Amino acid sequence: MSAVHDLGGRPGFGRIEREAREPVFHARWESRVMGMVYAIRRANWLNLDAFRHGIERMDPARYLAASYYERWLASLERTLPEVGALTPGAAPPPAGPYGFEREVGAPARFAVGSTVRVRARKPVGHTRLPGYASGKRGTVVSVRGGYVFPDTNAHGLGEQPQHLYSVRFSARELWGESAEPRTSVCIDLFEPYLEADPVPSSAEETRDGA
Amino acid sequence: MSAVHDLGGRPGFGRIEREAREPVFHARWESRVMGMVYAIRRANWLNLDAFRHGIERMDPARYLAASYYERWLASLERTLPEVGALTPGAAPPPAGPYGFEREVGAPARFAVGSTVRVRARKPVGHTRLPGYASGKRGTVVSVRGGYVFPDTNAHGLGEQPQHLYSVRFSARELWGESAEPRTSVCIDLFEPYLEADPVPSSAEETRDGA
Amino acid sequence: MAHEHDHDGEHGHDHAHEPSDPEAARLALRAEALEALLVERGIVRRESIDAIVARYENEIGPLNGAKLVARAWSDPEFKRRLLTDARAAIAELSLPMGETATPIVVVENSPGVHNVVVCTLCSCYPSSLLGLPPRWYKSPPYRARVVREPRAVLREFGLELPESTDVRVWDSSAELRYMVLPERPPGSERASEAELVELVSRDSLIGVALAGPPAEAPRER
Amino acid sequence: MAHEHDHDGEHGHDHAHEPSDPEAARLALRAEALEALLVERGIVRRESIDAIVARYENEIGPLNGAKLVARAWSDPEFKRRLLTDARAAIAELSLPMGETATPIVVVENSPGVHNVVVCTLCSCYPSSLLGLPPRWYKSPPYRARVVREPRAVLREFGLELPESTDVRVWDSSAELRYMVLPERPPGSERASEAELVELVSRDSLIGVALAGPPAEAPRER
Repeated sequence: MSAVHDLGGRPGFGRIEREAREPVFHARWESRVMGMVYAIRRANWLNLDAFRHGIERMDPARYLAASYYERWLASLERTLPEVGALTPGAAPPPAGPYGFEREVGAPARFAVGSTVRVRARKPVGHTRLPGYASGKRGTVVSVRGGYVFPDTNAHGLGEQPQHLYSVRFSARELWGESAEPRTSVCIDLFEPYLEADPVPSSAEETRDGA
Repeated sequence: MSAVHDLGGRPGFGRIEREAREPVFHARWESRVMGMVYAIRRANWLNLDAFRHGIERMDPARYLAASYYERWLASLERTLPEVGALTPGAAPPPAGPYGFEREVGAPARFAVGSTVRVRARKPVGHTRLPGYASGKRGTVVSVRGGYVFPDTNAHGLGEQPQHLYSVRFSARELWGESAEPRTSVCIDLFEPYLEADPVPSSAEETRDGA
Repeated sequence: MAHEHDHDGEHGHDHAHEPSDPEAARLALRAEALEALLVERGIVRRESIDAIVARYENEIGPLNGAKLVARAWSDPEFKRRLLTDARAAIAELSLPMGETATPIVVVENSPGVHNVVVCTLCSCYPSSLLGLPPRWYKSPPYRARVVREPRAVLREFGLELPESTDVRVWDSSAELRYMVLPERPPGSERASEAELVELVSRDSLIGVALAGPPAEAPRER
Repeated sequence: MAHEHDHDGEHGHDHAHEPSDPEAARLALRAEALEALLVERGIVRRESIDAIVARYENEIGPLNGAKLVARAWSDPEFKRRLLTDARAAIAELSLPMGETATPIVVVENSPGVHNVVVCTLCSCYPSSLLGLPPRWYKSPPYRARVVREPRAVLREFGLELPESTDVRVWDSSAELRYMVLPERPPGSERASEAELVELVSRDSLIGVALAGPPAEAPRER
């Protein structure tokens, strides 16, 4: 049972509303919020994972009703006090290495072509494992290297870098009988989300997910 | 990935707001909507399952933001035209047997004490299988008799009565490590939602779920 | 028990937020328009709606449940019938009830076992017996949380259960409606059945409170 | 390609709904208050925000992606580099870019293979390269539906794919950002690289449209 922000595959949503000649921002405050987030992150006051977790903790009804930049604003209001940024005289944590790519101590467990099974999504806290992939079997299509692990980094538990994989799932594996034909979804998944699956994908899945 | 109305176990919700000296209705229109729903159902214009499915098809953001009677109103506005009730001169379908209890042709597959496993929730349409029970193992604690099957009745596919069971699940089976101790959930599940599970519940589960 | 519905005794609920809130005004208009259409098409009669509303506002309420519980506490044979065939037992008391298409199931609290009721998929509630449910029962936070963390939810309601107590949540996902038979409070051994009725709050029938004198739960009955 | 951001060329967006909508006014006030506090505490400078906003309003946009695609169509060696090491290939063009902490991955459409990009958990998008994403990309309906029924979603965008085409959805759930390399449109064999740039819309870089003359997709570029 996944939180409301975890939207992939959730039924009940209707038409996708598009806007002709859409401006970059729909109001001046949106541009200020965007600029604040970029500037605060540049000043190392907020890591991306904690910022996202701030969004995910919004009231679920408000989350769905809010515009994108309202979610950003709500997360700033929540997370900046949490990290102590608004305490007079506070200094940001020392800047670590740039970006998200990191060395991982251990070798990668999986290789291109490995069949893997996704573990159950952890029930609490931040994660980048989409609920619709929980328990599903897929095939590694790319080994992406080591990256900061959001599940710990969002909670002040360190970067704990992990190997990242692009894993392809056939639509039939994900959605069963209601799947569209010849369709697959590729998801970027961290090694701790995955376990080896000795059962090779079926012929049907290989065709759909090739 | 379950629809938004399927709320059991969904993380992210906060404090439960209570109201001292709460009135039966919070506005006159709420009482009129309640009365309309009861009167329309009494006139056999709407079956309960189709009415619920009407609620479930609300926009997810609106569903969460709406009050209870707003959901009822939204479902009436959607389902009454669907069943033809607003067509001038239309007559309601003939009244069937009272209530929801029905004879089932086949004997019940499970008995008190049977261990069962819940099948995957069907991805589309109305069902009364809560998402958090999907794939979980539990024990039948009561065989309730035959009942109208909501999964067909909501869609005009007939009552197709099925055996109904109360099935107990340990919190650990449902929620894993984050489960509260000595806690269980009992869910009323129709026979098509269940399959026999040859693996008996573990001692731990029996203790938690007794 | 105190009747909970005596907010003004009259029809018509002009709550402060109704006229001032444009969203509420739109909802009121939609409801009024739909009612007018249904009446015009001969699908419902205003008088039927009036009668249904009046019945649920003034007659059907938690007092029904309190009477059943007080009788069960006073009469072990009645209690046995209530737990095994609630429909028949309820009929014995000739209570003012709504349509009883959905059978009631009564689940019993006992030393070491506490029951609590929810409907996670919509908001099923034994309305025919207990009247319409309170808002919190229908709210997403209650529906989402009580199956996953019932002890934490009960704590929010002021009810701290011993670790040794089994907590049993009933998710009313089909057409059975659950009512809790709370434990008879200590010290009530000599109370009359009429006095016992006063000890049974709506919340104790849902399972988010214990039965007891109203003073113990002043904030929410 | 036509620059998409030329709504007025000036700072300050006084859209009609902003002053009249009380909810929007409250959001504007909250944002203004937070900015004032952050400036007062010395955490950010207004000028830094101004500069970031100006850069994303006026410089960084889908034109970057269009230039990469046109070069890849014109130069097979560049295309090979773009598909195997996008970061290095992008650097060759000296495009106006934002912070590039997240590597770009380019996925190639070919006869029988169509790619489309989404972020179901939030709204990750190759902003450093393509500018800020359109609203629909960040909307719950797109995020919920495109992984489950990509063909139906693409049909809504006016793109009907043959049944024989493999549809590959990329859910950018980590710190990689995906851009689609669309197929070179038939009939463009003799176009110059500058002319090819005009054929590449933002939507074709996300995968909800094919590359082609603007006339083919008048409603939404």
